[in-house]
Amino acid sequence: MDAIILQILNGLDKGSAYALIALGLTLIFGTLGVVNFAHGALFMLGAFCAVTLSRILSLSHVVIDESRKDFLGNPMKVEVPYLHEWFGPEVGATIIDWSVPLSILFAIPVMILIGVIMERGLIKHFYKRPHADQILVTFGLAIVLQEIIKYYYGANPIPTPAPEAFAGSFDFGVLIGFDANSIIYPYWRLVYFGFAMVLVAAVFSFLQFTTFGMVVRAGMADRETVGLLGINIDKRFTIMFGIAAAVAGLAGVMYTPINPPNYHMGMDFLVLSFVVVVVGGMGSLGGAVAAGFLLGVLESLASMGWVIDLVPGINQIIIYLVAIVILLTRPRGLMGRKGVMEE
Amino acid sequence: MLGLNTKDTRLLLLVIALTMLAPFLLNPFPVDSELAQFNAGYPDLMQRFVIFGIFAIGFNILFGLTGYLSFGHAAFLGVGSYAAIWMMKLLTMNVIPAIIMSVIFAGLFSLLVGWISLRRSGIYFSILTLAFAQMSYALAYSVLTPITGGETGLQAKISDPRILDSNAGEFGRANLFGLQMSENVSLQVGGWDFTFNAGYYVAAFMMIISFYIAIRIFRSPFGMMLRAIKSNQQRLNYTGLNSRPYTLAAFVISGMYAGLAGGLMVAMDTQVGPERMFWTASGEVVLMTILGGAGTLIGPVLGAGMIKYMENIVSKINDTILHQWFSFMPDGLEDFVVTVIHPFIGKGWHLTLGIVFMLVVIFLPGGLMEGGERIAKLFKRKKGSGSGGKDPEHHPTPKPHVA
Amino acid sequence: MGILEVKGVNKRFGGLQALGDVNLDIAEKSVHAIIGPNGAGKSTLLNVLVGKLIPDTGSVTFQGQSVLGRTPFQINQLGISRVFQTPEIFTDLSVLENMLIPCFAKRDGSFRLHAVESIESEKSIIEKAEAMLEEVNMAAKRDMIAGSLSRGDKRRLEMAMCLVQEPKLLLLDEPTAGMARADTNNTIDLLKQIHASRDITMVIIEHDMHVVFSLAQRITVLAQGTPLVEDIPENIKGHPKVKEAYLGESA
Amino acid sequence: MSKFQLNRRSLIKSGVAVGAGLALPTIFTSSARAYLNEPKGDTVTLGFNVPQSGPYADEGADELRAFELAVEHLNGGGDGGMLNTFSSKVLDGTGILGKKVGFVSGDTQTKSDAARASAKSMIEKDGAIMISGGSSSGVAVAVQALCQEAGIIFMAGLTHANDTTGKDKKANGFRHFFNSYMSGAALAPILAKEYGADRKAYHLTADYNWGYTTEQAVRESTEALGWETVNSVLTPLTQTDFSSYIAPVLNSGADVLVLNHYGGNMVNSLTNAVQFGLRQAEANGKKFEIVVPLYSELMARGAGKNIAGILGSQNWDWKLENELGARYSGTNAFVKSFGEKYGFPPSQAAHTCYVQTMLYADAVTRAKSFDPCAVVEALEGFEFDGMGNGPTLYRADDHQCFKDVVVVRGKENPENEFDLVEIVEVTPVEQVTYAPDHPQFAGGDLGACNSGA
Repeated sequence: MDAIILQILNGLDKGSAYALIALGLTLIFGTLGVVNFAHGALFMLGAFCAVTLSRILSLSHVVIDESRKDFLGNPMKVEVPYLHEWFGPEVGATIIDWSVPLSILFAIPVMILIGVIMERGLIKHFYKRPHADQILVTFGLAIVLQEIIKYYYGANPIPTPAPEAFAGSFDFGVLIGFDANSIIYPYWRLVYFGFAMVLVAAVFSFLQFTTFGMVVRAGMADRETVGLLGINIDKRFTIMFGIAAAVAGLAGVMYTPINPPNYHMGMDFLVLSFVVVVVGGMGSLGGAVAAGFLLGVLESLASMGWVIDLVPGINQIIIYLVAIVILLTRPRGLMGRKGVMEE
Repeated sequence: MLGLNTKDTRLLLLVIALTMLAPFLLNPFPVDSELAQFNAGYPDLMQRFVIFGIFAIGFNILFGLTGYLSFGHAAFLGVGSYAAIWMMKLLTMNVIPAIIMSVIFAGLFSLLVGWISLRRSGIYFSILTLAFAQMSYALAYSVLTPITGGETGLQAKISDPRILDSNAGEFGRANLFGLQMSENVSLQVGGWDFTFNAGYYVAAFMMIISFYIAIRIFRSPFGMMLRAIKSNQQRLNYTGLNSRPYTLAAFVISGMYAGLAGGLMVAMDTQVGPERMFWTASGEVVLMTILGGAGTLIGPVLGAGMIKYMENIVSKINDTILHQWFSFMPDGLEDFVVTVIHPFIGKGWHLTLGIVFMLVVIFLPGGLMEGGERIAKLFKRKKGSGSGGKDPEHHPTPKPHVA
Repeated sequence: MGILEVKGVNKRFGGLQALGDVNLDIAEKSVHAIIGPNGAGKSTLLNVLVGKLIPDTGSVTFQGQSVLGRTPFQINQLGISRVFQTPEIFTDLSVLENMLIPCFAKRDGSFRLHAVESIESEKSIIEKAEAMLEEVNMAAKRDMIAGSLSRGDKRRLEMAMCLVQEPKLLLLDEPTAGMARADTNNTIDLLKQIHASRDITMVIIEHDMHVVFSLAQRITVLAQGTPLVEDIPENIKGHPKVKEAYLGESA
Repeated sequence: MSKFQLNRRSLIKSGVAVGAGLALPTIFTSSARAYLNEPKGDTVTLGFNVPQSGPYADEGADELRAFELAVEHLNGGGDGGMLNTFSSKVLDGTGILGKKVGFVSGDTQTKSDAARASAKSMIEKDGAIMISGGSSSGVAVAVQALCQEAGIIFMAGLTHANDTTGKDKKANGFRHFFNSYMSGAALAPILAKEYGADRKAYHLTADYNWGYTTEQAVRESTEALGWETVNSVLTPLTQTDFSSYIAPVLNSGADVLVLNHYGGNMVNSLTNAVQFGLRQAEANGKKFEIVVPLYSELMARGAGKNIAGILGSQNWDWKLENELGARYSGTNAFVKSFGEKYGFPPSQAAHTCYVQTMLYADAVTRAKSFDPCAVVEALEGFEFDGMGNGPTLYRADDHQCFKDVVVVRGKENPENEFDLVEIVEVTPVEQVTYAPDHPQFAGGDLGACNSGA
């Protein structure tokens, strides 16, 4: 029992990453009708916003320390971050330590800007083109974006730890009456889960309760009609793309302490996020979130030792198997609307 | 000729000429010249051109005609490859049984996958095919290791049973009735060096047959039905036609093409690894087809050639070679030029590929074929005959009164 | 006993009664119109007739055979063709190819893998298609891409595609929707001519009373999913129940 | 269409017909040579096939740096590096057999197909006489088989699976890097010493060949010393988040976690394990420990602070000679030339690639021929020293190098990103040597050398 609760917890956490990426992807699908293969790259760019901010905060100048030698026997060059000089080593170190949460503030404007530039500069011209062309151009863009990151940051993962305060884990099992050590959970993953919930709620309430959101939802349902009402839907869609980019980016920022980011992490998530969106049902925001959590939980449950012993390899294929079963039993995924991306 | 109209016959003859003369056409630069780096006329790459050409031609029969975008075709290529290598391990190093079995197995597997996946359309279909391919990949990499060799894949080995010719596989060389696929004849003329490879011509022969069959399918009533499915499936159903068997037939045919490509890959190079089935490999054939021009006959082959060229030629240019090229420049300028080009070559070949994708799709919405047509039109206009009219590749017009 | 019989058909969508106890008997070789205000259930009824929807209760028989549970292509093979509200044609194919497909379908049934034969060798089929194009005055446009035709031409092409299969029953879903008056009159003439020249039954679903009264021999008025009246056109005009149904809608 | 069917004579004829008008054409067939790609001019071309895209691109870049350095040293440039310490003295900085060394590079993409395509283009187009490099066993096995078929020498780069010199060994292929068995054999005694003989291990294993062999090697070696294996779970290669595999570990009764992961898998699983508090945890009254059988500097860099205190094994480390003395001579010479050229110390991947190139050049020089079969003969059973690993043997039975194995631990407070590990101990070569017919290596056959003639 405790093992299953533990895996459900794990699954919810994994699912929150899936749900966040899928949410942005389905927003773009739903509002713009664009198959965006560059969405994984947006997630990756978000993660590298965190890396960049942590680099900026640790900008240093070099002090030659004659008393120590480097590996070639030359005097050691010691790097002292400017922040340490300006605010004293302790405050400076704390600021650097908190670089990931601080990156949220940095990433929001950057990602919205990237999203808007992408939409205005490129995607806009592809609304009326076939999906095949959209795939080719966004895939090309994804490659270009990740190669640029690779050029500047290398291919190796870059450790970007969470603040000291969130390091380690706590014993969740004891709280609900299980033995010690049976259900432990890292603090940062809880933060991530909570953050995802807040972000999902924010996007939903934005769409639900603002006039802007209402217009966009109407536009998702019937673009031409809204256009006929004299509302400038294009401009709103541009902003929507910016928001979708920001959601993906924030998912990336907060993900960096969980796994060190590297330049191809976007591609790793791309296929999965498409599966999540489609299983959830095209054009359904709620479906994307639900499918994200569902697949996350099932993936976690399938990775339990006795399950693998029972069905070897099940942990390798569970997500795809579930996707097939759901799509065969529910033609448009969990909550898909008719006619979206079916042609 | 062969039941084709004049235009198609001309196209087929052109393809035959291009493939037969490829060792010359792809080696335009003398071996010692600075530009020899751009020569693509060596056996392995020529084989890859035609093999991926076959793969793309087959994929185009499904995607270009019916509009069903499969994201799992690499699985059929992989299954074909595994079938072929097992034939070589168990039966003979002769490529014929291997190729036949690869087509059969890929056909059966695509029948299964297609039968299930074609219950849905649009992106739901794409994700179903993707799911099947990813499952094949994951299982081949891990739990199916006894059959697939796992990560390290399968190779022909001396210790294999090989019932028909137990002593033939010393180095795992595939052959066609004794003619080894790796057999080369090279011709040196002046500074040029042309290599004629037995395997390449076997693969090229298969591609010409594949291409010919593809033309026949495009021009047949069946091909017309497939285009009708892409155009308006609802009307087709209300016309008394069941679209499912047509799409399934197209799916299986294209799966068999993929299997043939997989079998030929093993025939040319006797080894298989599971990453041949990874989703990026499926994505690659999608990109090849779109890049070349989906729905056109020869476009996918061009797209395949383009991507394979970038992968194999651009990735091998390194800074040392750049410095050689630009050594005629003053030092500072040379370094500057090399620095500017550096991100796009060698390990940066992906960047170049991404940029090419974007440029092609932005400026040539119909893929490389559209580029070709625009050039052709430019020449026509110069000659004074203005109206080009519609695109004959997309919309072949039957000529009923041609006897 | 008519060619198409609808008996006691009910269809609910959740809480909405879309069709309630519909009974219809359509006489062979007649032109039968179904009219009614928006939301009266006309489209639902049509979708039941072509197999797209299965009713909750009731039966639909065509020449004594039940159509329920059959797919659209099977119903087509029984001899029922459908013209859509917006012309459904193969927009990427040429006009001639649009005609060839129903010809092949008529000859070969729902599926035949003729993958290596060439279209050109099917002379009889091509002749049949060309003859039909001739009949609807579109022979000159045979090589045009269907998507580039005018709306009227698209409609004519669609009807030709239906007629070339020699259906026994032609279902027309608002064939003149969105047309200018002149086009509407042309279409009326075309339909009259078609009906006069072959053994065909027509069921027309229509908004436009001008069209209905020009063509129909019998009219059924549908309101809130139930047939209100069924009678000859003369009696429908000024029928109090009909007025009420239409006025009720506008009120 | 039958006229297009190939037969060699008609090809030659048509070739002649085309060429006749231009110049005097020369025609060669594959059988008309002493061996494949015999260097004819005054240069000899080596092919360096390394991952330049994909997750191992940085490792590939480091390998390529080492190759470039090796070529420079062979041609007499730089300070000569290990040429000065190498026990064999036949190389004199005038290239190989008087021919200047040139090289071509390619991208393996860490995919067998791409690696073979790249290697083939080097062989067929650039006339490479030897292929080296690579960063995974799948690629190594695939390229090794290719070189065997073609008749080229393959000097493996970083490949650790037993199969490379086990069931997939080939006469034309040579591995300097150590392997899974050696990792297990080297680690086990030190694990027992550091953590005690009464330990319960939990294995997380990457679900592919290298993972299987590594798990088997570590398991057998540790169980022989009294450890118990509580559980072993296979993880998909494409897994990025290992939380669901890590979470149950603490409650499983185990007190040691062995991560049979490499590259991105290892970085992520280790990061996750530390996140779940395994480093602070206690189990069975003992401090919980994590072990990573195969360490690499780049992985350590990716995992950051998380590797502190974690034991693993390496083929070589740049601090060896400084810390353990002259037995490992060559190390400092290499680190000095590499560090001066590139500004940071070399990785073990760079080291093995550099050494492989040197060993090949030396073998050719001793054999006085580029003929692959002569080179194979010169390398088989070759004993050497001064290449940074102490006395080393290239065993004739399986073409595997036998040398000391370095056991390392992640540093608690690294000074910079190149100084992430400390050397714990070196397990002497005798303890990691195994019989050629050891069950973990069963099923292979070197076959005969192939010169492509």
